[in-house]
Amino acid sequence: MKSVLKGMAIAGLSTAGLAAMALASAQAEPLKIAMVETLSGGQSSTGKMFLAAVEFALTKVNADKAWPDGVQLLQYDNQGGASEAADKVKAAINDGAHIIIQGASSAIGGQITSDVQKWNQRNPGKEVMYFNIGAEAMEFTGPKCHFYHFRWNGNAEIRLRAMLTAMKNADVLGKRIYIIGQNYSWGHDVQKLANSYAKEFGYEVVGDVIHDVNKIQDFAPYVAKIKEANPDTVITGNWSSDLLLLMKAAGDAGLKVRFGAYWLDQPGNIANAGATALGHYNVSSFYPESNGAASEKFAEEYKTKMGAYPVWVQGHTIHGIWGLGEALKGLSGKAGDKISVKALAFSMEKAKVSTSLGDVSMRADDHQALIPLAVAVVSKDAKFKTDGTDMGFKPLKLISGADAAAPVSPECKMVRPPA
Amino acid sequence: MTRLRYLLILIALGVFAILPVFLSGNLLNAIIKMMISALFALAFTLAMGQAGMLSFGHAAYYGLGAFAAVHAMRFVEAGAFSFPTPLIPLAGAAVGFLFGLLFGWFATQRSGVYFSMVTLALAELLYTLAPTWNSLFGGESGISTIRGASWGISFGDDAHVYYLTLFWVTLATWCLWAFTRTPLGRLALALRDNEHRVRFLGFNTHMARTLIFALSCLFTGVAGALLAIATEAANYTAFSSKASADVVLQTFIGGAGTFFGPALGAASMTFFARVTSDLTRSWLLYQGLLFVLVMLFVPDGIGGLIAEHSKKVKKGGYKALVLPYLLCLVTGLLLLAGVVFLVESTHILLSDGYIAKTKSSGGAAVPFSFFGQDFNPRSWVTWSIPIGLLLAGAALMPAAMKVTGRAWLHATQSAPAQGETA
Amino acid sequence: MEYLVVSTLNGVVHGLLLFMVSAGLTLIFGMMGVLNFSHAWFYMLGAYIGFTCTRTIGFWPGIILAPLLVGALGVFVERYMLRRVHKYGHAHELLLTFGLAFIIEEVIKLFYGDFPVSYQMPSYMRFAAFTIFDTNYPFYRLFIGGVAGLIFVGLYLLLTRTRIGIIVRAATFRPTTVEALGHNLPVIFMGVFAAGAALAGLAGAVAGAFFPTSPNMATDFGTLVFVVTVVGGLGSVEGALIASLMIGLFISFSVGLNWALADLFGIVGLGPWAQAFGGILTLKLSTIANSMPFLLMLFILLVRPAGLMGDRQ
Amino acid sequence: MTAIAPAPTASAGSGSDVQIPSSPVLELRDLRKSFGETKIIRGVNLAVKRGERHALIGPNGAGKSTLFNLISGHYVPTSGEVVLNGKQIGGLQPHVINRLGLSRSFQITNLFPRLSVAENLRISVMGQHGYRFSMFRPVAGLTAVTAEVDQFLEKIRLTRRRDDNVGDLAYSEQRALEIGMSLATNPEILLLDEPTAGMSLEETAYMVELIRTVTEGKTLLVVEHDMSVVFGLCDQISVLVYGEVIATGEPAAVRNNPKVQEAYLGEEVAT
Repeated sequence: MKSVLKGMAIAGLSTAGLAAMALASAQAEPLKIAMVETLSGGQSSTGKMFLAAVEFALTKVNADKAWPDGVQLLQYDNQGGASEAADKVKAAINDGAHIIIQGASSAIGGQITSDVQKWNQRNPGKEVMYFNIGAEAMEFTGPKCHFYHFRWNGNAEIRLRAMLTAMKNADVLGKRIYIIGQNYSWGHDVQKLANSYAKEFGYEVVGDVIHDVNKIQDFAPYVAKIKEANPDTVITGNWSSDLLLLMKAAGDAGLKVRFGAYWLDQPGNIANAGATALGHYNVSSFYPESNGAASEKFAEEYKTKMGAYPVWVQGHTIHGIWGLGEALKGLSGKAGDKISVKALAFSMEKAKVSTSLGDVSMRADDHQALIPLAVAVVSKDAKFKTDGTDMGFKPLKLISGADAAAPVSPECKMVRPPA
Repeated sequence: MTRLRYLLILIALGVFAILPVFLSGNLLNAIIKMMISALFALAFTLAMGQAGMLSFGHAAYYGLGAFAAVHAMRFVEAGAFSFPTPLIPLAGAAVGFLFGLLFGWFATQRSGVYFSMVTLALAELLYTLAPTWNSLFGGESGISTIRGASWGISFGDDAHVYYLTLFWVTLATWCLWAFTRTPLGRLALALRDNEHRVRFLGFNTHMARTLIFALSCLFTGVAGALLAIATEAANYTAFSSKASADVVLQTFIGGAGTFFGPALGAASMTFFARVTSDLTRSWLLYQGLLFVLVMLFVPDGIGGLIAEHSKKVKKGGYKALVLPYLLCLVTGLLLLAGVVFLVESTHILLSDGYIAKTKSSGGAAVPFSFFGQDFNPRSWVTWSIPIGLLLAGAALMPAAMKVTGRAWLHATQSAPAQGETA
Repeated sequence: MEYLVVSTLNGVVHGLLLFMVSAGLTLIFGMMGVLNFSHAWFYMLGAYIGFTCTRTIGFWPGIILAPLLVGALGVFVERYMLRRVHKYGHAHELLLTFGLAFIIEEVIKLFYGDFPVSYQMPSYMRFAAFTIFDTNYPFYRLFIGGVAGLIFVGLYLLLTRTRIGIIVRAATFRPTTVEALGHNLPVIFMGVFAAGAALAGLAGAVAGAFFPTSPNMATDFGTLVFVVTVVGGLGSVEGALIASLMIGLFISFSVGLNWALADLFGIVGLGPWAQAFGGILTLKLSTIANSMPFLLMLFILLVRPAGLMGDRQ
Repeated sequence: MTAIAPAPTASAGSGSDVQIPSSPVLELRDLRKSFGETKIIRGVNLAVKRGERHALIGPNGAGKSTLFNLISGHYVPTSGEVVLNGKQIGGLQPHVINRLGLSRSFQITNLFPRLSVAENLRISVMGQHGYRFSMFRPVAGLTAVTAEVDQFLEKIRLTRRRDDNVGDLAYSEQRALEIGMSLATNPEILLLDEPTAGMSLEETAYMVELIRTVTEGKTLLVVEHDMSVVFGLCDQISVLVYGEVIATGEPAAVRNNPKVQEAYLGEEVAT
């Protein structure tokens, strides 16, 4: 009979729920974070990874009493669509959210960042913040940057620099580079950057291809093309099935080439690729082995709580939320204080958190976080096995946030409100 | 009867006009979206329900309308020319109509499944091209703009958007309704029934179908423009096959055979998606179940059901129906409760977090919490709840159907049933 | 030369995989007029059944069980669902299967999670069949092609050489006559639907071990199989084969071609203008290789509406 | 080519029609049609004069329906000419042919099943009044159209069933509506394809009588199996056998034609 109640709850949710919340907030005002993420449909896997990391990280923020009245997480499903996301952002703001968190898609991120900007223009004094944990397109800290957007993840540029640096240091980069990417801004960013770094890192781009996003079942034709160009290393920003299929097709064709990838540590990839994955390189914000005992301890801590090691996008997401915790502490609020998102944003610009991989800090100029990045190679020697296989990510190099940083984009013309 | 209908429409409009005073911002937004999707469904029905053209690619015109509006708004924003915000939907209408003519001219050369496939292919091509054509569609993050103030209204407030949307949806709905009364509107019905014969009565059917399709696209464009105004952005995802499929499904849930049915279907499905998507991660499963059940048991949709009742139930006949319908409701709720319990508890039990908990507790049974209640997954008591609910529902079902069938006969007995005249 | 040979081989095998999935659909489509939207989801279900079997009872039992179980689901769907809505027309059938697709996908996600599962072929099948111009050609690709070939030959013989096949084909064109001749039409329909579903299940179990088995694998195929069916001609197994191979080769070759519309303009001296215009004009063929099937379908529908091998308007 | 202009409301006795009364309205000149290798129509010559009531008879498979489809624009002739009022119309689109003054009914009832009787007729009448793609005025306001619809309803004796769904009509009523709709486009020549097929004796008699009255003064070309209908309705008969016209003439002459008797051997020619 419970579900009857649930059905009724659905009907009365928006009104009754709101009233209840309003009542509660009269006494104490918790900081409300609204996660407007893709939680259903085709791309929901990513959204749920982000959600788990945010939930985990917030327990620490709350345990630390970073904000005396606590931090509360609200969840909204944007259904993978930009207009639905716009809708849920409005809903979140109406429900009293101070911060919108999202990461799984740059398309949705684009919608959210401009929605937040417009809301703030129209509602001075009631600002909200876009806390970006995964939209990596360059434009967020470039032409689209604004004071209330903070990116706590990497981007095409800093990830690529980290990867190339590590691979060159280990002398596994080679001289001939092939670039393959997806036909949208992210793929274009990677393509452009990899081409522009040729001189700096001493390689020659021997081929360059862009393809449809997540529509291709058979990558063998692309592999045939790569093979023709005879590269040492293939740089790819591909993710999801585009990466997996590409790698499998290459392995099956016996293509002797190293991959330098961004998203190889997405769950399921290693297991599915099998032995084909061995010897490929990947850049990520976290591997359990990257910083010896410190990172291992953190990984185990996460696993006991969440059931799996933190992988893929989860490292920087957790660090970012902790960064938020630091920013909140910087406000040194007392119980019952009202939250000023503007003050929080100023505090956020100075936020710095030490993590098991080193320091993570926010850069005030373009609101791009400086995060340590780890490059690893898929190997059977790895201590932490992944996906239930006998393989894992054996660290190659850990690059500190400062070293990984790329210069501020001249296109970012941020207008700061008076403090 | 007609006077009553006008009265009802007036009352409804009055209610809509004062709604913003009473509603929370969330509900207001929800209603804006519901109105837009209702208009989309009505426009789609012009091609589908009336002229029999099942378009699988109507999102193309929806998206184009949205982009047209966004570009118009950007021009205004940049000061290129001035155009009042409330008239922006005209841009969507124009672009929708033009592309409707162009694409429709190709698509209407074929009928049936082939027509559907041509529309699908055209929309898919647009969907693939859009994210790579930055100047026009703004890449995958789309184009964003801001509503300018005009006529002394800032259009910054949701209520302003609400009234703007209400005005256009009402106007467009009236146009669509009036269209059904015009010669071309009547011809549309004839085309749906028997295109072949229309040709032999001296009508250029290709031309007629193109025109009707383009008109449907015109109003679809208005809906798209309204969406763009509400979200102040347009994104290529508006072209996706999901958007095309949604409108088909909503139309059929609402009942493609009636005028207002599709609007009801679209509005209720939009609301359903909005609410359930934040309640459960498996909402698409429930939505799928809903589609299947509606197709199986209410093939004429919500609108068809209402029409059936208003047409056939005799005066005072509703009294006989109340109890049987209550019984059906209880049966349905029992089954629903059982299914929800099973799905949601499975979801919890198979989640990483729960598995981690069992591991850390050394393999002992860990109770899971659900609707504020703790359940032991290894106890038969837990599982007897959903099974009991499902069994009870299943047991009630034949009885409910029988009783309802009898009551329906009783309620409609003296009313002349259709198809009885020999 | 190397590129030519390898691309042809790749295109053919990809085409054969497409054929495996669409063969069942074209049968169902052509005969019952049912646009079975959930067909690609049957394919996915086959892959997950194959995966489950590999984990428990082995790869080969999975190859056998997958078509059987998916076929059984097909029987259920036809008998208790499609048959009920048949009288309301094809749109209702389509939407019903649409809902079904949602249900299958969500149930799979519920039990197997959102990420790809590790469905692997047995290790003894993981070797290079031959090496051509230093490129290893995986045996499993040949295996997929072989199974597709067997399906085609089997279907072709079944439809043209056996009594059942003749009845089924007759029922495609003159259902009422076939019924009048004393054949049980509903049972024939059910059989065809089940067989179509079983073929999709088999395709899933075979291909899933090579291409990743993930909750998204159906969406990727969803509309493509319709394209194959329409291009080939509704109900024509030969047509489906030709269309699949065409699309496979088409994609395989267009990947390697960096042509753009701007090049065409270049011929008449408008090259620089076209480059500057950008957008659709500078889009490379290799970039939109996977939209090619839709262009092909548009073209076919406009010049030869019944499809390549279709004989009905 | 499809201007939205009022079509000339040509009535049978007006204008230039009267001046050349004996010229053929419809003439087929060496008309041929093959489907692949199969020759269905093999050089048909036929003239239907103004005011004539012409029957086309012939055994099954003679090609009568194909001939109708060629004339009305459903099929494109392989060779030869179809001439309507001196204009070659072979291969034109059906709607163009219709507007040039040729209308046809169908053997299988071919109506708009989900519309009412009056609305079925209105579709035909609307076009005649030039309201083809008109979308800025409601049909209820088109009084001339409504009046004409009512007139036709009266003629085909379906006034009583004006607002009933066509799907609910009796078979003979549907057939009457079928003919009414073809007639309502106001053609100069009306092609009737087996107007009494599938009817009982009683219904047939009713139908023959109805057709006779409603087509008063019209030129008719009728395909019919039932000889009683042919003799009751028509003054000229052409016999089509294996895609060729083997005889044309008045009923009595045709009945006695030895070629016809041979073709119909074993079949009952007259009653």
